Amino acid sequence: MSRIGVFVCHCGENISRTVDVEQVASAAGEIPGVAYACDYKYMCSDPGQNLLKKAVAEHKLDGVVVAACSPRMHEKTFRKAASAAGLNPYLCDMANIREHCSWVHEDKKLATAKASDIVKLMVERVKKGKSLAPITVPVTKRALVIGGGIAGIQAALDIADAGHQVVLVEREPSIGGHMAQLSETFPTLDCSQCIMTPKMVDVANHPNITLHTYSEIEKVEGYIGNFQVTLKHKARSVDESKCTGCGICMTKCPKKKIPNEFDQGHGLRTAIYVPFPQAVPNTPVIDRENCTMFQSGKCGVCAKVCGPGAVDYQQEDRFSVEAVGAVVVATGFKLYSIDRKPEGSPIQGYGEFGYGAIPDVIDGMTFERLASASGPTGGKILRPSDGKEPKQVVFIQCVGSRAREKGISYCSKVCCMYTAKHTMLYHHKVHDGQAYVFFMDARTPGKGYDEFWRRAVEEEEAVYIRGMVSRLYQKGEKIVVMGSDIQVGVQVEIEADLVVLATAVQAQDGADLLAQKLGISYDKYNFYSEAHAKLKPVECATAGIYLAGACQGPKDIPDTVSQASAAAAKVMTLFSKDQLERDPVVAKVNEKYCVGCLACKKVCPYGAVEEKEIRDRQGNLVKVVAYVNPGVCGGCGTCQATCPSKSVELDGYTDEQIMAMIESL
Amino acid sequence: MNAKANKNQSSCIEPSYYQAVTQAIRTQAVQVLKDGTVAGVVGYLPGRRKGTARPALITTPEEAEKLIFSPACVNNLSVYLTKSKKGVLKQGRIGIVAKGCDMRALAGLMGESQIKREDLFIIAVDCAGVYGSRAERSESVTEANIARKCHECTVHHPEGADFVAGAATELSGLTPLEAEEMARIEALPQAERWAFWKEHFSRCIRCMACRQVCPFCYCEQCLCDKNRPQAVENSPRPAGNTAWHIVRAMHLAGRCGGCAECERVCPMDIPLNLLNRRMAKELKELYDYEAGLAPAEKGPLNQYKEDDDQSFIK
Amino acid sequence: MHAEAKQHDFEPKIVAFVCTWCTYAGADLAGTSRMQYPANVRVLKFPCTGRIDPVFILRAFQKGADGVLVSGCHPGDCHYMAGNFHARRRFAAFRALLDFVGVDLHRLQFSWVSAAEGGKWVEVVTELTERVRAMGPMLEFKSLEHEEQWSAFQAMADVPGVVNTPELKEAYDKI
Amino acid sequence: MTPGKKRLNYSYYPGCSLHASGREYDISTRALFKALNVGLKEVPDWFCCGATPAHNVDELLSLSLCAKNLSLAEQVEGDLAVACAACFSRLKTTQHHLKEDEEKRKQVETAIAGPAALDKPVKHILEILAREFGLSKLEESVKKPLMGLKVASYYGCLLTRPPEVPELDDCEDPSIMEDILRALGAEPVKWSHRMECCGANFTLSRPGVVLKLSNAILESARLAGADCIMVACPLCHGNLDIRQKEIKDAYGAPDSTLFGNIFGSELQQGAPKDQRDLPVFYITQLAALAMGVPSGNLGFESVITDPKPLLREKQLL
Amino acid sequence: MKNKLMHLSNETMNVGFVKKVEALSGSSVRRCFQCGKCSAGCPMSAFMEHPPNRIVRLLQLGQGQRVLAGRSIWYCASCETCTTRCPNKVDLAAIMDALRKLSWDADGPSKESYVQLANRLFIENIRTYGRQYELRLGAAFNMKSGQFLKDLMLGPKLISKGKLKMFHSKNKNIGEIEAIFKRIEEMRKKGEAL
Repeated sequence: MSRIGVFVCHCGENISRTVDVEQVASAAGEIPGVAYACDYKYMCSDPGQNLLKKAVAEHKLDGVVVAACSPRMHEKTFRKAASAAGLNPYLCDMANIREHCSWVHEDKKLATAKASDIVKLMVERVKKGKSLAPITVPVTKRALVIGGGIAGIQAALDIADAGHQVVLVEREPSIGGHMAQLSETFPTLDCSQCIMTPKMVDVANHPNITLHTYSEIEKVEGYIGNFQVTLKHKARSVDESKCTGCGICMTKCPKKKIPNEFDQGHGLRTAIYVPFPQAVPNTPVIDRENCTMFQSGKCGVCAKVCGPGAVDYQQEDRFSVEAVGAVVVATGFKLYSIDRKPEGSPIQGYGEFGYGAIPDVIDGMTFERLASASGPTGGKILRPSDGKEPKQVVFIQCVGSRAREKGISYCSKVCCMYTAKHTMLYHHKVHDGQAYVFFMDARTPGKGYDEFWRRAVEEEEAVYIRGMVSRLYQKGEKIVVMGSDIQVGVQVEIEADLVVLATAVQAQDGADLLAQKLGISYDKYNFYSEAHAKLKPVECATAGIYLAGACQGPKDIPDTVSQASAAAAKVMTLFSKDQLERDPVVAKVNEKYCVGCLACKKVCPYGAVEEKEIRDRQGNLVKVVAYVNPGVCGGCGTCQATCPSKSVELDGYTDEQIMAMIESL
Repeated sequence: MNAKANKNQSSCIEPSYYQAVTQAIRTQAVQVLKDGTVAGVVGYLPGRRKGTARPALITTPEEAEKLIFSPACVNNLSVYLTKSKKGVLKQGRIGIVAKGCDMRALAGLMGESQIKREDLFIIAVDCAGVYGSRAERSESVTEANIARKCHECTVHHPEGADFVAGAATELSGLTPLEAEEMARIEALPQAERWAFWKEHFSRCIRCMACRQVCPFCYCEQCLCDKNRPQAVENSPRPAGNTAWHIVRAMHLAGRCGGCAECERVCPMDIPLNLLNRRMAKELKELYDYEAGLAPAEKGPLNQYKEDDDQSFIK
Repeated sequence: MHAEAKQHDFEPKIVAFVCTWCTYAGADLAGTSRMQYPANVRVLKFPCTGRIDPVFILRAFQKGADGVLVSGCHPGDCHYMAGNFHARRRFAAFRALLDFVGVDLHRLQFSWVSAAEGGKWVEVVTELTERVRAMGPMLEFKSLEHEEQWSAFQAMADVPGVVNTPELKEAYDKI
Repeated sequence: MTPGKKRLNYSYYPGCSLHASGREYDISTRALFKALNVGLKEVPDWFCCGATPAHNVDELLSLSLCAKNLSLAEQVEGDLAVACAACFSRLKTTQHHLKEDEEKRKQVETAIAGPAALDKPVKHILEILAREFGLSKLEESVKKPLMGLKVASYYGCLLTRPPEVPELDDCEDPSIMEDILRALGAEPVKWSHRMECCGANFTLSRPGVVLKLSNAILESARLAGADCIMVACPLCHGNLDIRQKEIKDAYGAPDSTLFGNIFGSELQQGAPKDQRDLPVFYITQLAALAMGVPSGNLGFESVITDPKPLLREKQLL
Repeated sequence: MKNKLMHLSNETMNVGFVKKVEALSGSSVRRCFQCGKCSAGCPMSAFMEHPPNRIVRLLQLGQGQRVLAGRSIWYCASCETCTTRCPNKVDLAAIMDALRKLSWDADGPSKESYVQLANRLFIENIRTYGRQYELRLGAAFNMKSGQFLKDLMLGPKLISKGKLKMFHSKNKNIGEIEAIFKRIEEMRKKGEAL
């Protein structure tokens, strides 16, 4: 027989005004298993809590029900008091007779009856309750950062500066990401490379950071505090330990006319190359598809000229396993392409803009490279088709973005600002040129952003035209832009020399595949989902995995850096303890009865359920059952409601407790 | 031989068809046993009485020569594959004779990790229908004696098997008895529906034959046998009976392949398949899901879409 | 309906299964806002609607509930991301089943009540209480509790196809 | 009036309207100032300020005319008191612009062949009454409080807009007229159209515009329960008073009014449309009346919408 | 004209005209971000084919000719509401003044002759008499606009009320007014003023 104590609070007059607390207490005393019941003016006060502690000791109580306010108010208070009296805190529950009773009913008789019922429900619940102990999980204080753009770099540096080891993985041959491609950055117009490259060098030199470029995530196992990540190191064909970065291989490579991806295909590179001069690491990689040696077996010039003998045509993909406790995902974005999309693609291209076939219709990133001093034109704005300086440049915003029927309904967030920046850069470089911008809204909610945009309009004399462009077509050397000015209410036609499209920001190719490896969720656009849009913006629903930058959704540099530092802070919080402690409201599997149908695994929002093999002493497989990783379980209990044989049970909300409550109705 | 044949030619299957199927099964079973593909074959042997059949696990080619397939082969053999039913799988790869409706159970069990496809050698039957309960076991199958479930069978031609015995039978023009019955119940006023089921459930003697024969009732401990807590009263009284059948229908929702074995074995003639079919219909309408057409990663109640119907929620 | 409701000669028993994050908090808000609603409802708190087993609803009816309310977070608001989505399908199916066996669905209400919707909680509870009050007590499951198996035997005596032999009848009658 | 304190003295620019269609404004202003023992000396040989038409098409002309008037006003001692809101606005605008724009100031000085008197303080009589004479003194001076008179005080456009020019009161929520009314014992009503445009000088070229805009103002005043309207501008007075009957003729049908349009048929079916005559007073007429100046000296005979019945009803005559 | 396709290029955008407007009004048109507040509060919006915001928009696109072709500028009441409430301190009332002056100087392609006529007569009155002579102004307007019966009933009433004087005396210093007009004309001739 249980020995439950019931404490009925008056809450001043908040409860006693409409509930006869004495009657509730005396009725509670009659419930089988209740060893002690009383009422008191203020249970949450010190004397009230002492009353509880004293009663636990005197009456040898094995469970406590405090009938007072909402547990959301004082559950912690009373569980602490119960704990101090030597009781397991999870055997202390609250009966909510204030918010759910005295405050919402006027009839004293009905309210008293209801309060007694609520107490009875909670007594039954506590009677069937179990002592629970907080769950501890060991933590490996080593972080993995996926993606070497500004987000990954910032997160890696922050975590490394805090004294923890960081493994930074980048799939391209160099870190730097999109930010390294930019010319100037809004709203201050400082040179992107000037602020980016020092950070890249910091990464390379940081004693706590292990950098793996030209590498990808192959497999992720484990859970918060204890991940095992398999990395695939793609064959670089150059031995990083031997290469000195002298670059002679590149100057001698006979294959020199390969479009350079870093310059959006507008500059040229060799087959053995670094993507850009400030690359980190400054170790070349051989593009095997374009290398004469790999294609025909006849060349080998780079190996011959390489002093240290670093070129290795035989190199193969290599795999390594890293043990980490936390993962920061910072895989960034790609830009929408207006090209014709394959049949069946949910996203359409822009036929009305020529599906990318008009050479002088370029995207914003290409304009960045044209404007960049290190770009293919040395920073001169020259149009791709004939290298002439364009005098009339039309910028078109929201290409792909906010176009539901093109498959993308969201706002890409950065285009308004970078287009304003482009008009400024253009005006600075081509004084007699005129920039026009077709736009729907100017979205500039950032510090100094609207002022920046207004500067483009008012001082740099960009002509902004509210309205969209219907069609682009080539007419001789010109591109005819058919648009409208909805403020005037007329059609507008401009014969442009160059058209720059602010194309949408999209999730990286393969973002969904990486998410599946990591076990994190993503939205229909393949952007990664945060655990809570407002309150957990950098956490994934999967514990121990954090998000930084545009992989979660379009973001500009300041927001990306903020989120990266926030993710790093979350990692450091996790690493601040040797053991991870969690609320023990988690599901447990009864392995004796589990038949391994794994319905629980299918419904678990946290990916906390794994398969577990039960073997006999000889090692023969007896059966496969479900196993709930307590470090990962969020405690929703969906598994238990789904399990046909109720072989999985949520601590704190067991079927026994709930049924006992229903029985007492 | 044709004396009792139904006028409707399409629903009268000649015994010779079953003989052909029987022969194909035997040949195939002998072969896979001989070449060691399987350790055994779960199939049908003739029953002691004429016109009956019994399930059997055979392990030798000699026994395989005795396998049959006839309208009396009503049993869903997939039930023998799960552990709780003293499954035979631990003996290695197993051959199994399966009608289309049985195949749906196999697919469901695969989706629920109870069996693996590679552990099975499926000898499917292009089934021409089996006898209904209490039907007169004439030599041919007619509308008069064919099982009710066969009236609306959509899976005569099994897919995804290792071998198919028989070919291209057509069952058409049969009255959809179960659909009509379901429509009739649905059209009843709510109080009469309750009365209908109350009468049926009250007769239940809790023999648990329905559970025993169901391929999906493979739990090692049934919820209804649990007593801490006791969610469903387990003595044969109307309250517990009603709870049991509702819980069972709920647990089978989205899983049941419609083999109707529960209804066949029920000694009290409770129309159990009616419940299962009703749930199947609902899930098809709501989520466009049909159980067991192929092994599915997730059942309709183990997944969701953000825009699922919620018109019933305030 | 209103005229009957005012008499209050029947106080229905309403059981509410709610999630702790949204609806329980919404009911708290109704309290802190001092809104008024019928005292008939008894609230059982769950972490999430995803935890709510149809068996609980069945059991509540068996144990004398005249009406049952299941309420959780709006889609997209679930603290556990997807618990309410799973619950939504589960209860859609369960409703259909109960309807088919002849339970009046007016006694079973589902709702999304967020932590900010104290008013909606009051509205939902009041509406269900008054509706059920007008319908009268739920007798179906309650009467089953008091019935023995064989009591239905006579009613089935004439139904063809049902096992019904004189021997059986005699045996039953002896009991 | 108060011994020991220096008597207030002003130079006075009446403007064209006050010598013609707005003569009762001039008459009452002079009568009021006399009653308050405040000196008022008219600037000799003043010219038209150019009003709206001049700045509409020729800003330089407009500025020059005003600058000329300001330099004429220099001859008379005392701050320049102006009663007409349009003249006041033009004179203040001229000072404001020329102080800010050196080049324009030079052009204007060339045009008038002399310096522009940019520092001659220009005061509207509202601010003279409320601030320089003072509200409390004004209240003390009242002999016949305007008890029970519900007045809609109408500011119009130019008394407050644009804020940096007249510097008279808050440009969106002024209170100077209401303050004066309270000092006089009247009851200012709250209403919505205090600062809407009456159509101003379109009265000549496009009277239809005036009818529409002024109608909205009158409707609003009636809806607020006003007995009358008080103005401080002869143009506004002209539009609201002289054209009041025309407006009624044009917008008399219930659903053709501003409020009829808003409330639709509800209003039609309700009480009959409020068609009360709203007498339009100049601020100085009401103030002088309160100071006990005989009504015969306030030019009421020149007003089109007869105010006498109202004044009699309120026992102010 | 109003809905005609607009070709935009350095050639079709008349930036010189816009600069003139900006110089005369002392207000930038580029500052405007087209929030529409001016048109929202304008008592005359309903009478205009280009509401105030669209006039600024057309100026931003260098389309002065489209503005002057319409009658909107002549419907501005100079109530200053737009200027007072503009979030960007665009002095729209001053821009309107500037546009009217430019239209006036070009002898108005605008069709709004009544307002122009009234203005012309008003200024003529000043030049002739030094002050307004309202009876003459009204009579002359009716004569010249051909609306002989306009306000027919109002005139005698106003005369009887003493609001319209039958006779008007000239200022003694009327010569000074003429001198001002002359000097301004001279400055403009020399290009010393706009």
